[in-house]
Amino acid sequence: MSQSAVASVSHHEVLMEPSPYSMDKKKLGMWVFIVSDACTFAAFLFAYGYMRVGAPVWGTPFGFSSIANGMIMTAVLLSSSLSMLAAVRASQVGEKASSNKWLAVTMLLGTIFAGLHLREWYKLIAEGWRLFYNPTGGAAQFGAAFFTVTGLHLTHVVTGVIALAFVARGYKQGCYDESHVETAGLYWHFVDLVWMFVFPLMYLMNAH
Amino acid sequence: MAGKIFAVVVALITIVTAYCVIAHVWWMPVDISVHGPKIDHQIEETVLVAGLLFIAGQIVLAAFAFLYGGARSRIKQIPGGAKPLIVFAFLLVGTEVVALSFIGSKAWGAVYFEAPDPASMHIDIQAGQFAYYFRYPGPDGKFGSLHPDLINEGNQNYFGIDTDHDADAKDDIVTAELAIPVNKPILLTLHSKDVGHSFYVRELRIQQDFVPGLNIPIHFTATQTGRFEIVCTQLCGLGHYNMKAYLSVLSQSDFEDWLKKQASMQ
Amino acid sequence: MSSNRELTMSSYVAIGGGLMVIVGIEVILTYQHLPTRTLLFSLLCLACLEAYVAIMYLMHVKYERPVLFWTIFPATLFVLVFLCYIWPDAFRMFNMRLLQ
Amino acid sequence: MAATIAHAAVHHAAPQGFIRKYLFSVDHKVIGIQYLTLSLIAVFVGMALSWVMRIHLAWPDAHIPLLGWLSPNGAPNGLMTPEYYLSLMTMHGTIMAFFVLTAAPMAGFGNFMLPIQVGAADMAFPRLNMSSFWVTLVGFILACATFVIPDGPPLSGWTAYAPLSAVGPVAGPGQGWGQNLWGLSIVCFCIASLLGALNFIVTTLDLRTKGMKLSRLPLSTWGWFIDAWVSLLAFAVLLPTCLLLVLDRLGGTSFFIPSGLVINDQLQPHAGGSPLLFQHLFWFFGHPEVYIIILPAFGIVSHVMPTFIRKPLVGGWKVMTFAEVAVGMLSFVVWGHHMFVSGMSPFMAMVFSVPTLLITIPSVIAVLVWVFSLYHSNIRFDTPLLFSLGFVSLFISGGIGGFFLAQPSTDSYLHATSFVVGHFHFTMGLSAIFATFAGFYYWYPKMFGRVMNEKLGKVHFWLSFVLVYCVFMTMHLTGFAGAVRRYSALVDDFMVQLIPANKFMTVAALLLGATQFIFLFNVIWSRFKGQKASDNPWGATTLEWDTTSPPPFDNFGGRQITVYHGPMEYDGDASVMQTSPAASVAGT
Repeated sequence: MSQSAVASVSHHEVLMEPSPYSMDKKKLGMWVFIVSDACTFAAFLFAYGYMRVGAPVWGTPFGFSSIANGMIMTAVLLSSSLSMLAAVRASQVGEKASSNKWLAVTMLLGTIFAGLHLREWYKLIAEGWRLFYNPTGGAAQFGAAFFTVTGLHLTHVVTGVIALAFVARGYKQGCYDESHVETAGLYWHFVDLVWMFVFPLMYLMNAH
Repeated sequence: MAGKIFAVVVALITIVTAYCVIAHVWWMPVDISVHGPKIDHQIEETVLVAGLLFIAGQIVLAAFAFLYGGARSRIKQIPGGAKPLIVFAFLLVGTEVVALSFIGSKAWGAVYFEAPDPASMHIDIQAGQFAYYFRYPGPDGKFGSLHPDLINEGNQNYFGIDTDHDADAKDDIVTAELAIPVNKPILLTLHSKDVGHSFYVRELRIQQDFVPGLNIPIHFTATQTGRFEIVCTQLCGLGHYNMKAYLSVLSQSDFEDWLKKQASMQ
Repeated sequence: MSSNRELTMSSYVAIGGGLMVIVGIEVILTYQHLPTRTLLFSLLCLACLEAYVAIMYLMHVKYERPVLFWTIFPATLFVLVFLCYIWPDAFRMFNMRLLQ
Repeated sequence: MAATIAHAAVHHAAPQGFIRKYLFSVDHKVIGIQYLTLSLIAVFVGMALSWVMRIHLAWPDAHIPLLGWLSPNGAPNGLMTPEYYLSLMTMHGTIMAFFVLTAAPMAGFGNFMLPIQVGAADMAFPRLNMSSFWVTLVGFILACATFVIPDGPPLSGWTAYAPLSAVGPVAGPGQGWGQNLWGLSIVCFCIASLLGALNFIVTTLDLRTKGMKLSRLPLSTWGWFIDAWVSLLAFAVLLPTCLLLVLDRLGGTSFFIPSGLVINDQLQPHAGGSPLLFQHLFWFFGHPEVYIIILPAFGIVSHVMPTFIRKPLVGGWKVMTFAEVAVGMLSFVVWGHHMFVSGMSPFMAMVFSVPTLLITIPSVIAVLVWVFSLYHSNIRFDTPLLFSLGFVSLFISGGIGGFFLAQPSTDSYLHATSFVVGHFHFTMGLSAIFATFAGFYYWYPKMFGRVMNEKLGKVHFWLSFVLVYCVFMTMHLTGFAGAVRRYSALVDDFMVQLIPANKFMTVAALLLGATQFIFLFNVIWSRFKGQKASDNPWGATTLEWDTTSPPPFDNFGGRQITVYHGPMEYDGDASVMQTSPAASVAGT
């Protein structure tokens, strides 16, 4: 690991204890962030579960079209994870051009995901769903839970796309290196990972 | 010098505190409930256990500050190092806490784990900013159902009962004071119309929050007649400090007269 | 740091495909009209499986030092497990609600 | 594994110009001082609020000067209204718990000292570090803004229980924008704390200089490191809680608001939420929070003590660190003891009660370590040590109250009485404050190159120590009589009898507050007139004392720092620097 750490060395070098994870600080920082962000998502999902358990009637509003849309979104996000991997691997063997190409693909897929997601939202809002209103007569909590949880996830996706754009630019200009790409990749995979819980809990559990 | 002063100050604080607790300078009022003695016993138990730890801790601290302050004593670790301390903590404190939690669970169970006596008298409490209202089922022994949309302080419909269409509600007796017969099991149902409140009667050794949206049952039996304060202990807004009602524990006959009087005033 | 030479890109694509298959299974399960509890349980199990694969391979924890796994995993699990203490009150809310 | 060459966290040469140097500085030392300054301002604000509240409790119809000017509606010509009392109480709790007790020992001293103590040139992410401070400041400004908006600060307490905090203006004065600003302020604080915790963890793990094995970290660093983990997980849950609360208020959702609430005869347009959910989520953070506050105090005291008793703590670094880890982990399992009477399932009360009692075991171990380390030591009673001993005494007294509040049966009588107020002021309030004072007197020479005045320091300690007991031990005792907390006036028959006790507490509290001005004066005066400090005025052994006072921009002037010993190499007058190759004297 020392090699890559040296790669990010600035003009000033001193001897230090090795990292217990043999991992540079950016990457470790991202892992620590992921731990806390996972807890944040967990708290949202627990609140949703609590609402649902406590509700006398809940109602399952999603028809197959929504589920299908959800599956497409899942596919898009998963493939974006794969393209992210490709970008990281390319950067690690020093193929800057292809790495940037894959980063672009990842951002594109991320944007498509966000687009599909917003389309879903507009559909629901058009049907009369609100944070505080359930047109199908079930618990009003559904709208609240759905828009909050998916909204938080959507925010993460959009932030991720923007972050990737910055990393890609910095990487192209040479002020960032492959370790930045890898760190960004970690975040992106985490967003994907969260979706693997959001999709079954928010969509499938509400399919009629 | 400073060490000696510190020792004296700590010792004084310890003694004064211990005195105030032992002499009951401020203490619990006499208990009037059946389950209360268990709780009092638990509190005394804890005073003993915790008190000993408190005195021991402060005195040893004071003693060491007294002995080794300024004095150029030869540096030594305590014999055996940290092991005896850890063993002490685990064994002594461990036993204490386990003992406390087992005995304590009995006292707690006496209040919450035992099903209410089937012959209990049912009373409904509605808490709101900043008053309690009490509802007795009346002759038919049935409570009318609640309709929050009907709640109206103006025409004194504090519970939102529908006296026009609801037969059960017609004879419900709503009062501003909680009167109960002595030595009779009571089952209270707590519900709040707006925010969180609490039902605290020191003499009953009962404190229970009202949770908006939920029916919270509590049951007890009062063993002494008298008039006691019910106060709110859950922050409920600007009138919190002044939210109170009275609990009158009456003899059976007095209670029946009181209830008749209330019924006539409906 | 340990780069992920251990797996070829094609095997990653395979993993991605595998995850997609699991999602497919989830959807199929959804339409088997299982009791809600059974459905929830099976969906969560599958989701955890997905998460495990994603963490181990996509985020290639498998090729990091084990100590990383043993730092982040217990920490997160810790919170998730103890948050479960809220469920008894969720059911209590269901049974004791003021307005039925 | 051999020490590896990695880059020290010097990202750029020392900045020039006032703004980069002192205002938007990325230097952890400046940021630490900024945090301490913020807390110092906050603590005096919070203290002023407590003064006003105490005066109102003892003399309900007193006209308090300036108060009428501060809030014409809340306190018409100085005569306080009940709602304004609650508003001040809320802000006292919020400011003290978050912006003083969480900020000062952890973010303040931690920022300044942790990188130096591990031999790093800066935090792992200096820009992130700077942003944490500025986000905290925004949070503080939002909190203070509630004083100037028309309907004043919220009155729902620092715990902001729903639905009182969630239903909006109809619930009472301050429940409109006051509560919104409060929520946003806490959201800011959460984000800042999460970023800070992340920074602390990575710095401790990845930026240790050669030879600084985990077993050689100073105990203060251990305290901050463990604390960072607890904050990381706890604030991660408070953040969504506050977001959901704000959504309930502004977005019309009903996470915490049940059906059929009627306030002022208006049926509320909410349905299906649960107040208990809020309490669970809040206390899931709230209980770890009190340990987030006390763990750095553990660390600071364990760091300061050996220097002045001239011997290592009993059990070295292992026992104390074990105690801190155990406390940190258990703190996540016990939150239900705040909810014994809240309508939570009574069976859960038992589930929460046992770990709450068990947490006394590691706490007792820590206390025993501090106390028995004094055995056959050479105690030097400088002010930092006095405050450390004060901390131990207060922590013992406070911990004892825990026995009563940890058991549902006894708590059901003492819950929401002044016993609780006394208890948490001892444990998390004043213990942490005393440890912070210890840290101030101990590290001030390092931070500003001048020693604080010893005489004033001693006066400050003796008065504070005695008066603290007068105020808060009395609260414990009146709690036994069932004195209900959060009352703006004592009107119940049994409360009226406690007015004399309250007058006593008020007088003591006012004096206690006045004493703190000695400290404030000492801090400011010593900054300019204090006696010049040597690099190592206390004869301590850790890295911060192995550099100039105050340290240069990159902490060690680019020297290669190599660590050979643990942090507690004391044996009477003999001591060995962590960086000195000389033989160990304490055999740690």
